[in-house]
Amino acid sequence: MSNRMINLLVPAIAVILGLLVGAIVMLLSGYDPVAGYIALWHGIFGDSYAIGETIRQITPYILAGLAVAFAFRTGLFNIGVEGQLIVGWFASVYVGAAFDLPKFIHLPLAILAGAAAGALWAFLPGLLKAKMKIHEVIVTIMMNYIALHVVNALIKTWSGGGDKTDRILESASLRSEFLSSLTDYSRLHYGILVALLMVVVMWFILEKTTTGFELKAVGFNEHASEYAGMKIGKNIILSMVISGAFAGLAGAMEGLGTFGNMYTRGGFTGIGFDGIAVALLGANTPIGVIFGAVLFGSLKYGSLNMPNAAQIPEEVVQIVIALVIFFVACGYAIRLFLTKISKNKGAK
Amino acid sequence: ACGSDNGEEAQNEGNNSGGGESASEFSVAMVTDVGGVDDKSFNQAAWKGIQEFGEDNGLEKGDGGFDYLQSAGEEDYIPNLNALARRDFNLVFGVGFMMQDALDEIASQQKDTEFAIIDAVVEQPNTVSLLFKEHEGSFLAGVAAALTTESKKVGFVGGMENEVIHRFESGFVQGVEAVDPSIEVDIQYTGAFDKAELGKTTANRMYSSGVDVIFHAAGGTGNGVFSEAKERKSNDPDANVWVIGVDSDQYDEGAVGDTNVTLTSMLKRVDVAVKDISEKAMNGEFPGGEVITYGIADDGVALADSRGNIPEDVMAQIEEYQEKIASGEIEVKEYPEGKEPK
Amino acid sequence: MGFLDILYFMVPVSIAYAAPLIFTALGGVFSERSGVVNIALEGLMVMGAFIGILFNLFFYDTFGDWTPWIALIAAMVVSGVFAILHAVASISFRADQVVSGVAINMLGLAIALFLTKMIFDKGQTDFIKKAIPNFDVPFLSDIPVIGPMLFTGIYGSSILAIVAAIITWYVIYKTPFGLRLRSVGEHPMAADTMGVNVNKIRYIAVIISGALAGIGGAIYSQTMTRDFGHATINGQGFMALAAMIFGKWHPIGAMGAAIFFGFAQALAVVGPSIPLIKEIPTGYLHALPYVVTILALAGFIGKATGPKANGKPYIKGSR
Amino acid sequence: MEYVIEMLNIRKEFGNFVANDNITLQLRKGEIHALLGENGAGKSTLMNVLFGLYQPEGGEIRVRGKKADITDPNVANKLGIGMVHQHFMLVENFTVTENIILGNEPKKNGSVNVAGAAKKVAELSRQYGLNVDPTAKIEDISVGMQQRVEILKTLYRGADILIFDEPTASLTPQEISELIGIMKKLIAEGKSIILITHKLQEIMDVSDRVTVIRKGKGIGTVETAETNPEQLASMMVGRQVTFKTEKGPAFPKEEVLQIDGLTVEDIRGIAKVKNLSLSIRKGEIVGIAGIDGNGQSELIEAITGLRKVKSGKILISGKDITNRKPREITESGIGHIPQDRHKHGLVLDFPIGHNIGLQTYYRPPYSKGGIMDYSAIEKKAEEIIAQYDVRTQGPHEPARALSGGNQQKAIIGREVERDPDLLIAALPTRGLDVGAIEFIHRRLIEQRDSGKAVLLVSFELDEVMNVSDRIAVIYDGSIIDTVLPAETDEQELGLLMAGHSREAAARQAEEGVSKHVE
Ligand SMILES: Nc1ncnc2c1ncn2[C@@H]1O[C@H](COP(=O)(O)OP(=O)(O)OP(=O)(O)O)[C@@H](O)[C@H]1O
Ligand SMILES: Nc1ncnc2c1ncn2[C@@H]1O[C@H](COP(=O)(O)OP(=O)(O)OP(=O)(O)O)[C@@H](O)[C@H]1O
Ligand SMILES: [Mg+2]
Ligand SMILES: [Mg+2]
Repeated sequence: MSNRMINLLVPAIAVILGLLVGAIVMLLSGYDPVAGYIALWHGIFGDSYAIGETIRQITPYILAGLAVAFAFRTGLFNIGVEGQLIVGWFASVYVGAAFDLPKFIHLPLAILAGAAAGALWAFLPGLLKAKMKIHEVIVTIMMNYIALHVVNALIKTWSGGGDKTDRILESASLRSEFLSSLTDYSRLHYGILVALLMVVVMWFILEKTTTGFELKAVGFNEHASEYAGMKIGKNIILSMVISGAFAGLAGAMEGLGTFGNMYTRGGFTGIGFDGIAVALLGANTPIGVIFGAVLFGSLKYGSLNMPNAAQIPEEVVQIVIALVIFFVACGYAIRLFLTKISKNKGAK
Repeated sequence: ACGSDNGEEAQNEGNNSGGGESASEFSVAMVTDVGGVDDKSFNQAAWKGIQEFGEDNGLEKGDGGFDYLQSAGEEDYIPNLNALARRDFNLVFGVGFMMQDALDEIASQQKDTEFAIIDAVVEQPNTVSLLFKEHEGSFLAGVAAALTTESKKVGFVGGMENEVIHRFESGFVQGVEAVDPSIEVDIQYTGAFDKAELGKTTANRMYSSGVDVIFHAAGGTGNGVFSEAKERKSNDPDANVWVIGVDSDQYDEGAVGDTNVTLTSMLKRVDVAVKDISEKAMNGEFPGGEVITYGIADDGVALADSRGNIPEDVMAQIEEYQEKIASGEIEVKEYPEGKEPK
Repeated sequence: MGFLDILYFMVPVSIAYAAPLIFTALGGVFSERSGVVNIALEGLMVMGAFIGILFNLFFYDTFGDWTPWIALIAAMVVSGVFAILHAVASISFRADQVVSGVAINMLGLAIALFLTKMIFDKGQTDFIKKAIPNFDVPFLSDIPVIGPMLFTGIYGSSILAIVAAIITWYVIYKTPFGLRLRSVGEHPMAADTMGVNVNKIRYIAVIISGALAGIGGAIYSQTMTRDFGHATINGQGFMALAAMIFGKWHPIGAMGAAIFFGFAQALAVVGPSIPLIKEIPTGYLHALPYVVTILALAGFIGKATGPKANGKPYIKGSR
Repeated sequence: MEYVIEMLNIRKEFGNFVANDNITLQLRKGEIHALLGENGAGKSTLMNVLFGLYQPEGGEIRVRGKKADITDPNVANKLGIGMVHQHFMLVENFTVTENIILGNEPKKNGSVNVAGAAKKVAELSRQYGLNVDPTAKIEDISVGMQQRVEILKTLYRGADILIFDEPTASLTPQEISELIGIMKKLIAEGKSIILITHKLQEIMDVSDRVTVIRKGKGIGTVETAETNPEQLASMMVGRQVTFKTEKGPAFPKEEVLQIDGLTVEDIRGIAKVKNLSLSIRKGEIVGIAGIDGNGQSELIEAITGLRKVKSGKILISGKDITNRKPREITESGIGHIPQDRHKHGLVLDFPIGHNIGLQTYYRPPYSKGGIMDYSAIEKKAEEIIAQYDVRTQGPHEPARALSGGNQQKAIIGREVERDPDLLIAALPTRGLDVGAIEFIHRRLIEQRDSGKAVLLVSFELDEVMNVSDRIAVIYDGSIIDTVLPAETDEQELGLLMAGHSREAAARQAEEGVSKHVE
């Protein structure tokens, strides 16, 4: 068996194993796995609407995944994507609603606002790490909660004590008649293009620019990078800022695409935290992130249909999803197994 | 799918009461908000109403009968509402003000389905908006608190600040003032519906500063309020600490050994409203486009049985106020000073 | 409130709040000192919180007032076993330790909620009859100033937590096991050449971390909520992780950090009655604890670097 | 003849690469047995097999005549086999004692009896004259002492079969002679030793027999008495090797580096370089001779901008570069072959190609307008790989997978090709085989001849003597004397390095004081 072959097989087998164990769970708890998975399948690919919504769900996951992955490539653990996403969401909605501009200015401006807010939110942890060696994990965790409460407060102030922002103007919306008619009224929006564009951007930065070269070098070996005349601090901050910008964009996708406004929140969206898994499942590579996001997004959205079409309770569905993630994470064991059998074959 | 249903319903109404297959001509379902169907709050109450309606009319859980879908995140509202509409439920409830925009969007797409939204207003011909006069019920809670406190200090613990919770605060404060303006009301919002430790600390602060009755409108955070009260009660059985529950009857939550710290609970009878609307719809009298508010007069809000924690004479006074509000003699302001929505 | 009253209120509250975090953070210390990143603390705490309540409910009639304490043991055991999943994945299967952690977090919550549904057929359990009690320490609580601060309304669990921190310090810095634990987290190959079974140590460490996080969760549910539901544990695991780093992977440091977090929380609660803070509008006041934490970090905590081999699976004969 | 260890036809594969191809090695009781081979020949692998870190694919191991199956280091330890690893196996933030007792800790009521252990360690260290401070943290002690800690680890476990994998690679002459003394003591006690070293003279001095391997294959075993360095060298390399690199006289020109009253402190604020002055001119190689820890590292880090200068001035061709950023300094004409190739020299997870571009990636032709041109970098890399004979599959192979020798050649290629006015070479041949050393020395001299200046820091006296045109002796942070190779000898240098004045040195030389400086 060739290595490429194995690389492709591992995740596939992992997903299948996860689903198998999930099936056992369903059986044990007295539900019909077949019906369950048929429902899941329909939930993901069933009709144009499902496909549209699945893609919609994947969009923020791609960006959150990129955010986490990018930081990881520079040796930083940005666990604050959640908070950066929330401020990005708010900023984009604010710009989307507060100004009245022609679309070709308004939409890009609103998107940029989201990115900028996220970048700003990641700047502080970056700065503290660069200048005072304060561990980014703890700062970003704190920044998540701060984002949650501050944005809630801002929404109140802005809406005069209300619970949600105004709706963004049409000129700032990522939604489109065309896409929703194409997918039978789904909320599919042009955000997916933004997300895919960002995949390219991340790839470009890392693989084509001197900045990327430096970021990677610093991530691997600070001492050698310093020896080679790179500015460690600058690169740490830069990496966090870019990562935060991706996260902010994820928020903008929610604000300008999926929802068109923002409510005060009782808790986190979860996208930021899932983004960690998305990134690492994708080995922190841009393409890998797409894989992780597709996996997460499809499961998350498709699983909605399991209670709906197969009466399988939310909780069981969650168990199944967790199992799939778990097995994909354990890819090494599968790889080991595959190489063994392929060896044995070779021996014969 | 079922534009003309209303008509048919009207005709079938007769044999509906008998239950049986024909009953399944009318089907009803709901989408929970992120709280989930067991939130001990409006989601749970709404589901209770739907189940009761289902039983009364011999409906089965599932397609063509009654059902619910749970939302893990706010992005699920639209798919869930849509899914139910596509499963040809005649009437679909959206529970919680967070669902306002989502339901508005779906209602405008699925014109043949009838919708109802709770705690918010959606202006669509095929949608009825159900609001509650939490302030009226909370007024009674305030009266109960004022008549119970010995320290002349009572407290209000809110979750996140929003219009609905403001109505609780407003009513409570007015109720207290109506009885004795000299009573001090300690108001604190915790900013969360799911942080019990915050609720507990806040209650601790209030009780420590002499407050002896706390009315909470803070969901899971309220759990902490009960924990604090129960802790004080079990350490000192004749400590004078009370909690007034919210939404559903929280008597069980107040049990400490054989005593109980739950003075009463301010019930928000979402179940009543849900049943009411479902029946109307089944009988072809769906009040599409209307905004219906349920107050004390329509049993939309009320105080729960205090199981003797409120003495007879006090109960009598509370009922007087209840009459006055029902009759409109007392007009309860909906929002606290300066907290009116723009 | 006067200044002293504020302290009399805040200090006990902080310690009470800290107890679950201390235990969980100590769990984190064990795991990460051995070189296994443990972001799964949240899920392990959930499991503990659930088991604690479940046991308490079912065995109150058998054990009476001792129930909450025995419930801690039950939670400890179950979460310890649950942690084996994380160990197998990240040690034997060389899974990415963070992803495995994320999966465990999802799994823990899902399983706990599912069982709740099965057993109680609603979204949250019933309420326990006997919670972990708090009490005034005789005599000591009468000492002026520190009496009301340190010995009033104190929880057995808080005392337990502080003791646990000290024991952990002893185990990690004074015992053979501790020496091996740290060596495995710093330079596994060196440990291996000295005949230390790297993976075995790591398994033990991860299981201990599960056990401690389980206790943490059970303390939380048996003091704060007294029942279990989807929101019982939300974020405490990550706060514990933060406490561990704040404390620079040192047991006593982690304890201090956890208590500090408690203090910051309490500050937000009494805020409205404190001169300067009362100026902050409520909405923003809720963010205060977290801002204070960052200030503290920038102010006097500074550099923190974890164990060298943290997060790297040990592969014999590779370098 | 009684063998304590017999490794018969050992075969070890990594993937489809054969690192040990049926190698046989037999260790007699009480002998010092040298194992010789080029970088990457398979020495460490063979020893790791014996120590149980690797499992062999073939062959058998007999310990004291009995067949042994050494599944992991524990088994080896039990069999009385101890190994001093090439890359130290020490936990940096542990104390010496903690490192030594790790794995079988003495207990006193439950807790580790550190005090007791420390006593025992001190005792052992006295017994073998190792003089280590049991309570010191590893990160704070010199490489030499770390080395001795490694030895103590094996003695503490009562090993009587000892493997030394390149113990002398990073030791100063003093430390080496001490080590040799120690090994002799050990033999006297009836222990047996396998010694890996690239230094043929050492082999001639201490070993009884030598086994030579080349590219994973056993070449043969010879009695040391019946061989000589030249023969050994050609056995392992497979061709003739010249030891003393030819070099003509130097023609120094204008000054390149000028250091005035330089003072540098370490992290703890202790002055390591004290009011040091030094000047180097184009066309000469200045060797800094000194015992490790006398400020060499700090001096170099200060020059290259990796460490803050407390006071004093550093001028490069007249331009003041004191406390400038590393890049500005490299650009003003300094090349730097760092002392620690894994820490500073390379990004081990980068392909060797990227590593060759590490100093130049940001300017044309390697990048234009912030856009990398990796093809240009690879082209350059391939040139350097060819010119400097870097043994690798090509620019895409991760630097980690190269032997230190080849890693080193790549670094030298990178720095020399930048054509700096001053090339700073810190321990450039540490751990390399004779072939590689010869190669690198020739390169340094070429630099000089092409009119560049070279600053060579080395602990190897013969290296300093052979390569430098001037020798500056550093002691306790300052240059205490400058001598010409022709006019001095190892003893005098040794004494100067120990802090004696030249007069004192001379006097002692007269009195014919000990050949070996203890
Ligand atoms: N961990 C490993 N994985 C894969 N291949 C390895 C590994 N270690 C060694 N090798 C291969 O085995 C060969 C011999 O390695 P070894 O370390 O024994 O060389 P050596 O003789 O010790 O060299 P040196 O004198 O530089 O220490 C190397 O050239 C390398 O290709
Ligand atoms: N992880 C690895 N993969 C492949 N080969 C390796 C690996 N580690 C070491 N080697 C091989 O082992 C051989 C010896 O490695 P080693 O590090 O001992 O070289 P070295 O010249 O002794 O380095 P140093 O000078 O640092 O001691 C090299 O030929 C190298 O190719
Ligand atoms: Mg070697
Ligand atoms: Mg070597």
